[in-house]
Amino acid sequence: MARMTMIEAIRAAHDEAMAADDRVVVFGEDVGFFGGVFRCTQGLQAKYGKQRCFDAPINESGIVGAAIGMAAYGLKPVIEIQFADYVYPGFDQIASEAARIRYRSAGDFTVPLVIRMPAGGGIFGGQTHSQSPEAIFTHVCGLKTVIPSNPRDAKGLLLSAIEDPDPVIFLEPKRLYNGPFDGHHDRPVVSWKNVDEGDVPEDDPVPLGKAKVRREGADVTVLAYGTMVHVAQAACEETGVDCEIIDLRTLVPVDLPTIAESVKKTGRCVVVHEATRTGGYGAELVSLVQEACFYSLETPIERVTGWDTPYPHAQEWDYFPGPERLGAALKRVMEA
Amino acid sequence: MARMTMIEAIRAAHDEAMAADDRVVVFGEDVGFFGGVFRCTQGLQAKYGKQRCFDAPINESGIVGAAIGMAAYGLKPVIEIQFADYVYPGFDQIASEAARIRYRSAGDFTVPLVIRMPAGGGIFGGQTHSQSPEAIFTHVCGLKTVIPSNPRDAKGLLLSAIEDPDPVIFLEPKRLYNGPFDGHHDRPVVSWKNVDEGDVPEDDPVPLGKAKVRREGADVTVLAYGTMVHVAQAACEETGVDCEIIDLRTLVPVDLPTIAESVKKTGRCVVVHEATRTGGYGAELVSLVQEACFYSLETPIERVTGWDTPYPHAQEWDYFPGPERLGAALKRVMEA
Amino acid sequence: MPAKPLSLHVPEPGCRPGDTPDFSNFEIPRAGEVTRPAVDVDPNEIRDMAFSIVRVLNKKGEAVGDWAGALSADELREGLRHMLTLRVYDERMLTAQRQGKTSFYAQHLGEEAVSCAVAGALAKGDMNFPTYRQAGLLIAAGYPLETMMNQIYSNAADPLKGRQLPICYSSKEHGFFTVSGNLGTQFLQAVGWAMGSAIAGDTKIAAGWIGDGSTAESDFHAAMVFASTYRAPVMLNIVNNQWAISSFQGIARGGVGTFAARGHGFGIPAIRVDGNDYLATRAVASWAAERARSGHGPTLIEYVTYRAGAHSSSDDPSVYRSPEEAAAWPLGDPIERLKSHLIVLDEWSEERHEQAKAEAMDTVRTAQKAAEANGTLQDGAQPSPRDMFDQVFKDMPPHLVRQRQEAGF
Amino acid sequence: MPAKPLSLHVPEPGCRPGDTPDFSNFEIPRAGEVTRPAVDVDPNEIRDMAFSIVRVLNKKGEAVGDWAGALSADELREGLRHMLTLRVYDERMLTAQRQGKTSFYAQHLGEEAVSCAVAGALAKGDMNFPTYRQAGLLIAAGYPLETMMNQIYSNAADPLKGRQLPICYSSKEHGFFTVSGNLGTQFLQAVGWAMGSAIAGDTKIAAGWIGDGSTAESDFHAAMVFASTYRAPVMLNIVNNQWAISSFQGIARGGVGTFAARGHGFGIPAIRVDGNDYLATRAVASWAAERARSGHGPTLIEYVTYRAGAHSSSDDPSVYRSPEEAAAWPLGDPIERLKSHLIVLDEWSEERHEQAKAEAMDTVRTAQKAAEANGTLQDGAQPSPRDMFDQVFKDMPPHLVRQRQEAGF
Ligand SMILES: Cc1ncc(C[n+]2csc(CCOP(=O)(O)OP(=O)(O)O)c2C)c(N)n1
Ligand SMILES: Cc1ncc(C[n+]2csc(CCOP(=O)(O)OP(=O)(O)O)c2C)c(N)n1
Ligand SMILES: [Mg+2]
Ligand SMILES: [Mg+2]
Repeated sequence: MARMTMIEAIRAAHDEAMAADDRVVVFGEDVGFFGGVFRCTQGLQAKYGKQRCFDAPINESGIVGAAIGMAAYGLKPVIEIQFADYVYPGFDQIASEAARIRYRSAGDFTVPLVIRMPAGGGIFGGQTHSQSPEAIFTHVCGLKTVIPSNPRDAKGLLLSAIEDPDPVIFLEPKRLYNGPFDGHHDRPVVSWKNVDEGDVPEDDPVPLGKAKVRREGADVTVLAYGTMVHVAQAACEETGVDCEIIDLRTLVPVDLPTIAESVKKTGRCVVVHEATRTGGYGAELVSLVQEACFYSLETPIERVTGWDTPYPHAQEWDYFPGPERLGAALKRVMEA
Repeated sequence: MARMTMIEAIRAAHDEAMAADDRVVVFGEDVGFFGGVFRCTQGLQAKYGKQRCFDAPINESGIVGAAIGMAAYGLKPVIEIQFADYVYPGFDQIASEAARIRYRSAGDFTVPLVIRMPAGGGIFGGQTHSQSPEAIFTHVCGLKTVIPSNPRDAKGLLLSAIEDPDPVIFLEPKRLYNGPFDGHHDRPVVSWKNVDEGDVPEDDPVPLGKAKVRREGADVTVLAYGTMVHVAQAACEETGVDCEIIDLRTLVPVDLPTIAESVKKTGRCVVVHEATRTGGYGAELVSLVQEACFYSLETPIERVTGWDTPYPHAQEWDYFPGPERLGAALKRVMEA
Repeated sequence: MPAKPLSLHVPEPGCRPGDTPDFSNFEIPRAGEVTRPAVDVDPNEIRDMAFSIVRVLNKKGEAVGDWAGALSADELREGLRHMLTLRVYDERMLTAQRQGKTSFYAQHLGEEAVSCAVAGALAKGDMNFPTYRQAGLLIAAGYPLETMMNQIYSNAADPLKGRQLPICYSSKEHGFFTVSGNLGTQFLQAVGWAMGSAIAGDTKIAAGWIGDGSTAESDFHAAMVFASTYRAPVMLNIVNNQWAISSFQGIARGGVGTFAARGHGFGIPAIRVDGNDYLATRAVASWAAERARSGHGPTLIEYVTYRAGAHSSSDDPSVYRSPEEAAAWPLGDPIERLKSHLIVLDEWSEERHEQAKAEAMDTVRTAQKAAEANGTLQDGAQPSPRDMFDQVFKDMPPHLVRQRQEAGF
Repeated sequence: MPAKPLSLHVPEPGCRPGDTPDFSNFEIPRAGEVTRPAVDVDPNEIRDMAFSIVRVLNKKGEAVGDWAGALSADELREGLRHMLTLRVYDERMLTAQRQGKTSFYAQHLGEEAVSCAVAGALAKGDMNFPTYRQAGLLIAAGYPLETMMNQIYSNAADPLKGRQLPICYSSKEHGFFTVSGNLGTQFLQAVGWAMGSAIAGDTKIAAGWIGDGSTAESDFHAAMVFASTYRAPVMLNIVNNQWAISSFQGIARGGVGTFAARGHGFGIPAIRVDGNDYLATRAVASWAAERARSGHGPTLIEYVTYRAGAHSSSDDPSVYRSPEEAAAWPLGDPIERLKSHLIVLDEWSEERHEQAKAEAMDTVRTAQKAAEANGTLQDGAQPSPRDMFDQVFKDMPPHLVRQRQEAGF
């Protein structure tokens, strides 16, 4: 068991997968010699050669489309989109092609492919380095969407994503790359190296489709993923509301039994995400919960989210749904 | 007042707008000499010249991106994407650019732009001529999303969309182009020319953001748009459930007061759309309704939608959420 | 001095309904004029080939020049039979569509040589990434006609389980990647597949396919960038049939240059070839295949041909182009040209041709009967609606199981 | 004989950390060698220009050849001052970023001539669609430095209300379209803007901007297709500074050809020019502007230069390239070269240069002081959080009003 940052954990997952299976190839903008702008692929080219880890031209459709071809050939590409904000040029290849090739060819061709991308804000990246576009993927049938909240899950989920026979969108909360972050941006930065959560066991895949109850509680169920898991923990501690915090980990297919069981117990639910509210993945969660737990609900399900504006630069902390905003919602549902 | 098909109504809206304002220009694949594969722009090139209505190269990003440039210059482009299924290559220009230029430039540049596209199934178009991608637009702040259900609204909403100072996504339910369609595909086709609903008044813009109560009722509120409005009417008649049917017409900004007032009255709500369920616009509607009307709801809000699979060719009618499926849901909520 | 007002240039085809077709500006070199370079030629040395047209068959039906001579009479007769079969297949399927037996069809009329001939340049295991207009690849690869028709009819025996629009075939075994419907996407995937083969140290190559109009799509560019950067073993085929639905090729091409010339900015060798000349088409494709297989990387090929029929069963070209244009097309009909050549060689005759046509008709009819016994889109046996929920993923996730239950299947 | 296994070609730069930079393969024509064609030249006649480099300033600092002679000494001195100002501005802003006064910065070191010189070729009312590395356009157009800095600091006086990442300026009045951050998108929008001007019968032209690495983006292709089809009055500027973050230009370019050569497939005239030569750069841009304004359509220009600094404040180039490479770059430093030229002309001196540098420093410092009085990202006055909800749409829709209330602003 080693203590790692999320970057190191992601690197380790690549390394294990590449060592175990020749078919795993890694490419993307700046991922080769340099090892990626966040250094998640550092050392892979030196270790596995230029044929298995290389730089790509700056064309996100090209990166996804080429990877689809390689996957159809029989390889297992793991590609990096430099920022999730830049995935849109590749969206057609993802939604129209990767997601539908197994179905439309009735299994004649398949696309085992992992598309990694750093997502989320909190680094003063402005509107083009902060987005959380998970909802445009979760709406596309044929895609799995995964987002870890800590190094251990990052490694375990990435290994499972690479194993998976179908395309997986793998969102990495970039604000968590180096340490946990609960939204208190004015407090000192903590490294994963200094917290127990930074412990990453070897060879321990985390299955896709399984949520994790991060904290058991009786009052209200908080559905969170990525950075928001830490925000939820802070809000819970600070308000004293006895939250049951569920880290979804996989958004599609979502672990509905775990969610429903919790909400049936607590009778209250708050959904939190960083993406804009309207049409966000939170809407799907609200729908699922009210479908599955209607008669257990004591108060309306609340959504605490980014606002329906582009992610602003200077007003980053007014936009970010931090522990205060979540805390207020927790109190509202408890008092409702 | 003339009786028109939806195609004629869309054509008439273009014609009126182009006659009234030199800045209105129309382009897209095959829209020039030919007048579009659905003939919605027929006659415009002959009447207004090649500089104001012309064919575009087959590049959806190019069409949107060029239109953004024109709009920033000071024109009012109205562009056609041949099928909504083919809008994805243009998604980056729509989501990253058109939707954010006013905001990021603080009003220095603006993008008055209408992006029209035929959407929805029911014509045996298979997975690439049947999609309803509204949810990927409604999640993007800075876009308005509109979808008419009849010729009158098609003309009136399109005129308002062209007037609008911001980018508008205009989805046209292609199965409604020539006549109303309630999902009974085995019954004879009806033309708009043969129904009163085909009446289209002159110069009668329909405001964006205003829903229309198509049928008043006491039992259950049905939230629908596009083709599903007609399906809802059929289901209502066939089940005898006293539905209040709301035709949303504009999805963003949505007319929440009209929705909330209705649900508070009926205490029940069914949401219906043709797109895949997970993360569909229906999820947003469910969330809004349960947020606004939680204490009035007597039963869980139901979603009746396309399945979470690509739109199949042969199984079109098993996929399409027709009056039977909706009717069953209506009965379920009444009996719950 | 105030500057002159600008105006927008909007290209127009030479001929609209009512006009007389005029191809006198279309430069066609004599057969044999363009010579065959070595496969390891420096792309810069053959820049001219992007502006000329490789041709083998002359007006008299003789095969001339150094691209000629590669094929035996048996091979030529086989090629002719493939084209005849494809033409009959198209006729029957178009009729079936009009009879309501299926929803949609798109034919190959006038451009049968392209897919039939290129198929011959590829080896077992190579992979095509075709558009909806390369059924000749399947016919030449021996994919059963009945299976093709099962797909067209979306019937109970359709290998794609009724999911796909007619003509969007898929057969890995026959080197035919599942057709998308989205233009351009697969041109790029072909490059990725070829990169995959190179990474794996394999010997297989890929062939990407795209129409003239679709070269405007962005994935065309992505394909060129990736193919040139990584020298992918891929043949990049542009089928320039002059039209993209109602848009003539000038809308995609700009005023100057050729589609083939797009290769030059990437250092990719580019060749234009007479796409109605079976021999030239096959020879050029074989050259490109050899290049790719020997590690010299991609070749861009523009097949100059003409879409003699409607775009698809949903299209009526008389609205936007002259009905006389097809007959005026200067490169003739690919079947007639190969037939004449075989007759010149004394390897064929009018009688044998009639007989071959009858045989093709017979084969297609027999297949059609068998296929219709499996059902058509509206009649007879159908794919199961239960199948609709399968293969979205390898293993059905819980939400799809729930939806299938909800659907009652 | 079994075929040889394929392998993937992955291009590599000539020099990595530890290697000795070697530009001996980089062909540089003598100054004056490439001649100036008429603006209505047939693009086919100047194909060579895409493989050569237009240069005016020779080693001795003389301006030679027929691209020379267009600018007065005053104009040259003004150009020099713009470049000096930009360089000082960059230094100060980088330092400010390191001091935590803002989040991000990207400098122009080594490529100041490109944006400063091209600005001079444009007229009031023309529109640039710049990337994040063309602040010279604003400086040369007289946009106040203080306002630029207000944007960098996201302070209370930021015209963009703190919404944008630093360096993503916007000023319609100064012909500077709002910078996106997404690569390539705006190259295409420039073409659309130019089409708009042509449709309106206006006389204004547009200038699109893109980096070498970003030419790989698909919107580059879309821009070329639309520009060529409609002969849009647009100047298409590729700034080839040899690097795209850690990726050398060969990753975007493939092995052969030049970025300029991409124009040939579209019939667009293409010129490469020494981007570190203020005179050559300005002359070529003026040629392209004149072409566009006279209705001859687009020109593709590749400015050959070198990114002497880090990609941005977030980047450390020593990890992926030799720190000696910048000094070995054979086209020199644009400021030094223009300075030498002015001295050769007897219109400048070392003393005046030092004085001009001091003046530039003074101007920038004064502006900075004023800007910092309006606040910085972390200190002092800030844009209002209430502003965050404005201008998503022209009129705020009800759901945003609700959200603003919920936010408590
Ligand atoms: C992305 C996308 N945009 C638009 C279409 C609609 N469409 C189908 S075929 C076609 C014309 C294609 O022309 P071309 O590439 O020349 O091929 P051809 O039909 O002539 O073989 C168009 C615009 C599509 N299928 N996909
Ligand atoms: C669509 C998109 N993909 C990726 C990025 C991340 N990115 C920012 S700058 C850059 C390199 C650009 O290089 P180049 O075009 O050569 O311009 P330069 O920085 O050298 O001026 C990359 C990959 C982006 N901003 N947008
Ligand atoms: Mg065509
Ligand atoms: Mg660069």
